[in-house]
Amino acid sequence: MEQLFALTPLIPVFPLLAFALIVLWANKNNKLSAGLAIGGIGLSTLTSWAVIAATVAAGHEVQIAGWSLPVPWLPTAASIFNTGFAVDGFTAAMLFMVPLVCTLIFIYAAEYMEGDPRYARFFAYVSLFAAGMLTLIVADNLLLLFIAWEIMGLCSYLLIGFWFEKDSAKKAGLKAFLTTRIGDVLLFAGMLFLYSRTGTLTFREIFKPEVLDELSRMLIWGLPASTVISLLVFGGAVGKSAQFPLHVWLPDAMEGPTPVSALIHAATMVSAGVYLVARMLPLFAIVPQGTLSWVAIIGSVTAFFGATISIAQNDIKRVLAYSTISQLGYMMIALGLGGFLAGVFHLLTHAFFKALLFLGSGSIIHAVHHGAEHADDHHTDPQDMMNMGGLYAKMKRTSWAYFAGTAALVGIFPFAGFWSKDEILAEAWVQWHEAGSIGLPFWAWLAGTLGAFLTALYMGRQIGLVFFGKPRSKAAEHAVEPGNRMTVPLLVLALFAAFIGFINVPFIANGWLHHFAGLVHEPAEVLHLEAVPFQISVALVSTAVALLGFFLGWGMYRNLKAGQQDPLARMLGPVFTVLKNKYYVDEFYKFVFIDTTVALANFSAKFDYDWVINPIVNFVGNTGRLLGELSGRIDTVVVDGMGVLGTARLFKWMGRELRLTQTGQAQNYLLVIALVSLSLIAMYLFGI
Amino acid sequence: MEPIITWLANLLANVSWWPWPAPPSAAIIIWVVYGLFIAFGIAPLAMIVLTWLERKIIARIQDRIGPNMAGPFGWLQAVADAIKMLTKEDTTPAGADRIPFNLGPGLIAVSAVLVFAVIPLAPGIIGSDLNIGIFYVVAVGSFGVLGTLMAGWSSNNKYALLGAFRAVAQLVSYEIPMAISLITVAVVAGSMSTLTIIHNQAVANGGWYIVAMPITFLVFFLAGMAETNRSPFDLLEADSEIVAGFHVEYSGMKYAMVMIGEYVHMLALAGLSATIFLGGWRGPFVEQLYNAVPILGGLLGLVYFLAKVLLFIFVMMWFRGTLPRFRIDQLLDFGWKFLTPLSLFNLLTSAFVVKLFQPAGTAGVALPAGPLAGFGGLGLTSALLISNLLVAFIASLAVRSLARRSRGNVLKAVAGVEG
Amino acid sequence: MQNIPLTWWLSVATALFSLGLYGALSRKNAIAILMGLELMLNAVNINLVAFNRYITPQNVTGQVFAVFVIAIAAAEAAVALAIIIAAYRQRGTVNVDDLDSMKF
Amino acid sequence: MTEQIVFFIFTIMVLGGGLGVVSTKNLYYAALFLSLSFSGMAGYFIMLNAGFLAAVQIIVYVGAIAILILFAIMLSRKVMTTNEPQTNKQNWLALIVTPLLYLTLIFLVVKVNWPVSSAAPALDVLTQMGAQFLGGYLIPFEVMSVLLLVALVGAIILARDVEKGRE
Amino acid sequence: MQNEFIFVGILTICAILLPVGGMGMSWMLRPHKPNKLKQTTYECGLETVGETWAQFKVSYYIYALIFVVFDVEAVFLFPWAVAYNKLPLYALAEVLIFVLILLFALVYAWRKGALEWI
Repeated sequence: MEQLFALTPLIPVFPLLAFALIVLWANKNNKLSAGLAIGGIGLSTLTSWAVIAATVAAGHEVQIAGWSLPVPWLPTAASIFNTGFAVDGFTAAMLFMVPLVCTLIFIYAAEYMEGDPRYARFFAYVSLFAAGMLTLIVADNLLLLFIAWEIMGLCSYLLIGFWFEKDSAKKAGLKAFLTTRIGDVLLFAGMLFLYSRTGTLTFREIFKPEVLDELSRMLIWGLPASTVISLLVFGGAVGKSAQFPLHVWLPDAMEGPTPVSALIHAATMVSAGVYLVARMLPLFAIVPQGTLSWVAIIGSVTAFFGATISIAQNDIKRVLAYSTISQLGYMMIALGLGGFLAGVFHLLTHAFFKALLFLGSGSIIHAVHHGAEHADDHHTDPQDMMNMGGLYAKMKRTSWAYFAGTAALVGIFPFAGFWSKDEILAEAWVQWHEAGSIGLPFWAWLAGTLGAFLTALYMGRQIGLVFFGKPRSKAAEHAVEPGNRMTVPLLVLALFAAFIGFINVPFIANGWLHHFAGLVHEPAEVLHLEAVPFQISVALVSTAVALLGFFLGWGMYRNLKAGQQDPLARMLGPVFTVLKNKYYVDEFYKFVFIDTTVALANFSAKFDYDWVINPIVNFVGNTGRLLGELSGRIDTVVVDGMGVLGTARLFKWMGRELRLTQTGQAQNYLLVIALVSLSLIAMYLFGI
Repeated sequence: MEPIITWLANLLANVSWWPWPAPPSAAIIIWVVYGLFIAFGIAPLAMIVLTWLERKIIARIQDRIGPNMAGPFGWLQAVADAIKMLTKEDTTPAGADRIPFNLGPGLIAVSAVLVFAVIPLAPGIIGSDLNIGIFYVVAVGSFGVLGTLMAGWSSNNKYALLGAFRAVAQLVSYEIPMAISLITVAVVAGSMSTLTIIHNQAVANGGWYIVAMPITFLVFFLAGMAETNRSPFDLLEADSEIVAGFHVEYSGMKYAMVMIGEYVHMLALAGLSATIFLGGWRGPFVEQLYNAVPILGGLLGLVYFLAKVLLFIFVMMWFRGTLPRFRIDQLLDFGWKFLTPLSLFNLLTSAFVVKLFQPAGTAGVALPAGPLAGFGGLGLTSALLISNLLVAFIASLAVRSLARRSRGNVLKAVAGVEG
Repeated sequence: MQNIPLTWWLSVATALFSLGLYGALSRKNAIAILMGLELMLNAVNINLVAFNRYITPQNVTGQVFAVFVIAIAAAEAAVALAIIIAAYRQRGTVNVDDLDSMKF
Repeated sequence: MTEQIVFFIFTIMVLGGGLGVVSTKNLYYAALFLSLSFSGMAGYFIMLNAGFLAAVQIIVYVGAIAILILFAIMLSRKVMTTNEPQTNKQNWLALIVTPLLYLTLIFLVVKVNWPVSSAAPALDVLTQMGAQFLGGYLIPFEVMSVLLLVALVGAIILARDVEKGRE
Repeated sequence: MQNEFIFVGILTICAILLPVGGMGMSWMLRPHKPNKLKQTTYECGLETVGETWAQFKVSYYIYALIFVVFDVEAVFLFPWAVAYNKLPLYALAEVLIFVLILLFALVYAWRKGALEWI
């Protein structure tokens, strides 16, 4: 089995190959392109399974220490940049999720994207994206990870703006690109610091206890190096995983085709940030009250905050988008509390059920869109839940799959989300009780529980609005279930959403995932990695709030009539407006950053214009002249002072004369350079 | 040889006017003798013999007899020509730049003669086994380009100038494929030294490179022909278009220098091709004989070498006799759009094949052996042959499809005109 | 080899550099200026190789650098001459005194 | 002794060529002087155990750059008259600055105590060089190909577009 | 000094002696009777019209330009070729990149029409 590890580097190669083939050769043939993309990712899936099998068979030691293949990559004159591939339990768990979800989404997209004029291009992009994501997972160092990270950023930009004829899509792509760029720059800065301080970017080498120790003792800007670096790395993760305050791009990213939303903005790419934090967790954990608590705080804020916005959205995909933000917040809570496995577990389960929900919503949109075309109605927005209703009768398969996904998200026993979310809350609960006082763990638990309630509420609202009641538009009346290529992936994902949770149930196989993937940070010796015992009280509380929320939402919305006012809006009043407008964060950013920047830019532009076009001396001369004239005038009035006017004239004359030094002739400049270097050498020589 | 050299060295040591404190070593004397032999023996001989040979061969190809009056087979004709060149009045056009005008032909001749420094004539007979051997050949060729440009420019003649610029465009265009095919050889031989290249062509090491790398040879030879301005690449002197190209204003001895340059260059190309692709002096019994009686072995090697050289010379003349001249656009297209990409692809595939057969690391470098290293030299030869043929096949396919497309365009254009 | 001290090479290189600099500073014709620049680059190459030979004879780093310098000089010459030709075609002059659009 | 004589000959070539480049009024001669200077430099390189570099010098400078310069002179020669002075207004300043710079640098050269090593020169220059191109200097090596590409693209655009505008 | 280059120097001197000697000998042997008509520019007997420096094509320059680029490429490849057998597989990969970038340059020149003689 050991030999199977050697296949690891091949995993990202297949989609990359598919990308290259589509771009260079198959781009004229839609069927072939889709086939290539699906084939590529399918092969990756199979390869991944082989690698997973090898990991399972290799036993505990390998699952912790991992298999790795270092590759000396870029020799510079002084040192060598190493890169390489590694597989440990955590990677293997990710390798199970990513290619599988990708494959299902690709199959789904093959039908969903039919009739698009850029069909082949779509598959090229998603293949490249998959290659990036898979590289990111199997990378054994930050450099390769960063490259993959950027590839994904690029693909995300391309795919969000895929329908670039739409102005909003174009803008959304740009927004996503620029917002995540902030995080990327931070991450890159962190990498630079890390490399300059440790001379390596390989995970395994960074996490040696002595290196970590050294990092915690070195100082950058008066702070421990580990704190600075981990904060910077976390900045990258915040951007990629759409955490508060860089979450604004994710909802807009829903302008992309729905499979893209499922693929990039739910299942895989946004989880890259979480993956990064999980991967780098020992670095965060060196200073206990430093960065980790920031992770937890940001996570808690995001989890609660995303959920609240979500309840006021009408766009079916936007609800899910904010839900994603909120769920990513849960993962950050877990990681921030040091619960490595809880975060990872939720990452895995969330990928499955959120992909399912997105694909389901895509299927619904597809159906409503069809219906709208059938009814010859081109004004109905097929994504607006207010235009839906009663779809259960029309699309049974999608509905059941969607119910499964909802149950998983809301956390109904025994669906996947129940186990993973519960573990996070239990982590917070246990730490709260251990601490014995109301601290961060308590607030995290509270945010999580409230978030769970809100999650259930908006999901109940969504289910009620979409599937129940009477159709509120012609389009919804004529909706039809899409074909097998779309529904079968849904059903497969539904199975996983229902049962994937059992890989880490404390009562079954002793929390199998914990032993498989949860201990990879053991060698770093900074984290407590014991599994949290099952907390029946937490489970009961969260189940209770979930059920309550769900039925509240469902009950309020299931019989909503067309044109009727939103019941929650009636109840919450102005609060609802705030939520509907996402707390005005976008507007705030526009005001604070964009407008300021534009103003600053305008200012600089004017400044530059007056400064560069006319040379410095001219500027000085002009200023002097102005001043001179001003004082001259005052003086004329007061003492008729000719001397001051003379000064002004002097400056004017100087300005005119000195500006002749700007001859525009390179030879003059060269002469000046020669003169200056001559004098510098002379000064050096004669010790002046 | 040895006693004579010692005697010479002693003689020189006792000469009072000798400016150096130490007498010149025997090696220096041998080198001087050999250098004089090349410059004053091979070079003029090459011109005299080759012009005669060319006239005879071309005549035969064109169903004529060629020179037959002066001496048996007319061979004194060439000598007579040489004497005429020496004694003919030498005019310099009024508007010419005198110094470069006189330097140009000299530079052309020098650059051709210098190539012989690295061509082994027989086992043990080589001017200097430079470790940059074949690279050196490319380098000294550059002087010829400069000389041509000087000659054409300084003549103050439109034809000469046009000829010179055509010549330079041609020379530089074909220098690239030539250099790249030489790189291919260097990759296979692992060295640029001509001696090592000959050594590596022993049968035990895989045999002559012309067998292993026919495409490389072809590229090299064609590019070399273009570099020597031989027909069908002789359009820089295309008599019917630009009179005689860059040397239209030359006469007498300067013209002879240009001619020496051309013929010596031709000889050098033949010699290089023989060295690099036909194993130089290699042939049956040479080595055995050389080990037993060096002089006899050397002579036999020389005979083999000369035979190979003459073969190539004959091929070149044959080309001249049968092929029409290229048009300049065709010439440049052939160089840039066919030979250059072909040689580059050939280089890459050959390098790949070589890596497959690479023996395990030598001299302190830990290198794994290539997967096919066990097959040895002959395996490498056959694999290279296959890869060469494959490249040739693909190239021919590409040419065919391009030709078809351009023909289609022409047909379309014609149809458009008619319609 | 030790018959020639290192300073000889450096002196020659310095002289060549100064000549090139003078050419680059005082010539009117853009092509002549370029030739001056090439001389300066070559002077640098002499230095690199001489230092390599005298100070670290065991490795060839200086020669590697010299090859890079030569390659860069070639690229520079190609582009510079193209610019000169373009300027000549547009303005009918290669005299840099006349090419002063950069003037304030 | 021999070496010094050879060195002297090459120095005459290099510096004489250089002097010719900057002093002659005829650009064509200047280019030829430049080639002379380059050839002398190749001789230097041979003396300095850099035979390969000498060949590179000949190939690139004499065989390519000098030719390119001659072509450019040819293309722009209409305006070149050898009668009027080829120097510009700052000639006198340059005549002061460059000798000064020369003297200063010579002073520097003489003053510094160079750490000359007496080790034998490397024998496998070519192999080492190849290994360094692909090893320690890989990035410059690859960047060089990009640089050449960019130079080619830029030069073609510059030289051709103008031509189109003319036709 | 590298010993093996001594012969190159000797040969250069000998080779320079060849044209010098040849021309010197012919200078002594040949007649010297220049006249105006002999010294006119040879254009197959016609009178020369206009300057020698006729309109000159940019294409020549472009070819020289492309040549420079590929010449430098070749310069880089020669040491690689010699060291190739002593380097691991990456030598091939790295040069592959190098050559492909320059092949791209060739393709660019081709597509751009810089290789057309028009």
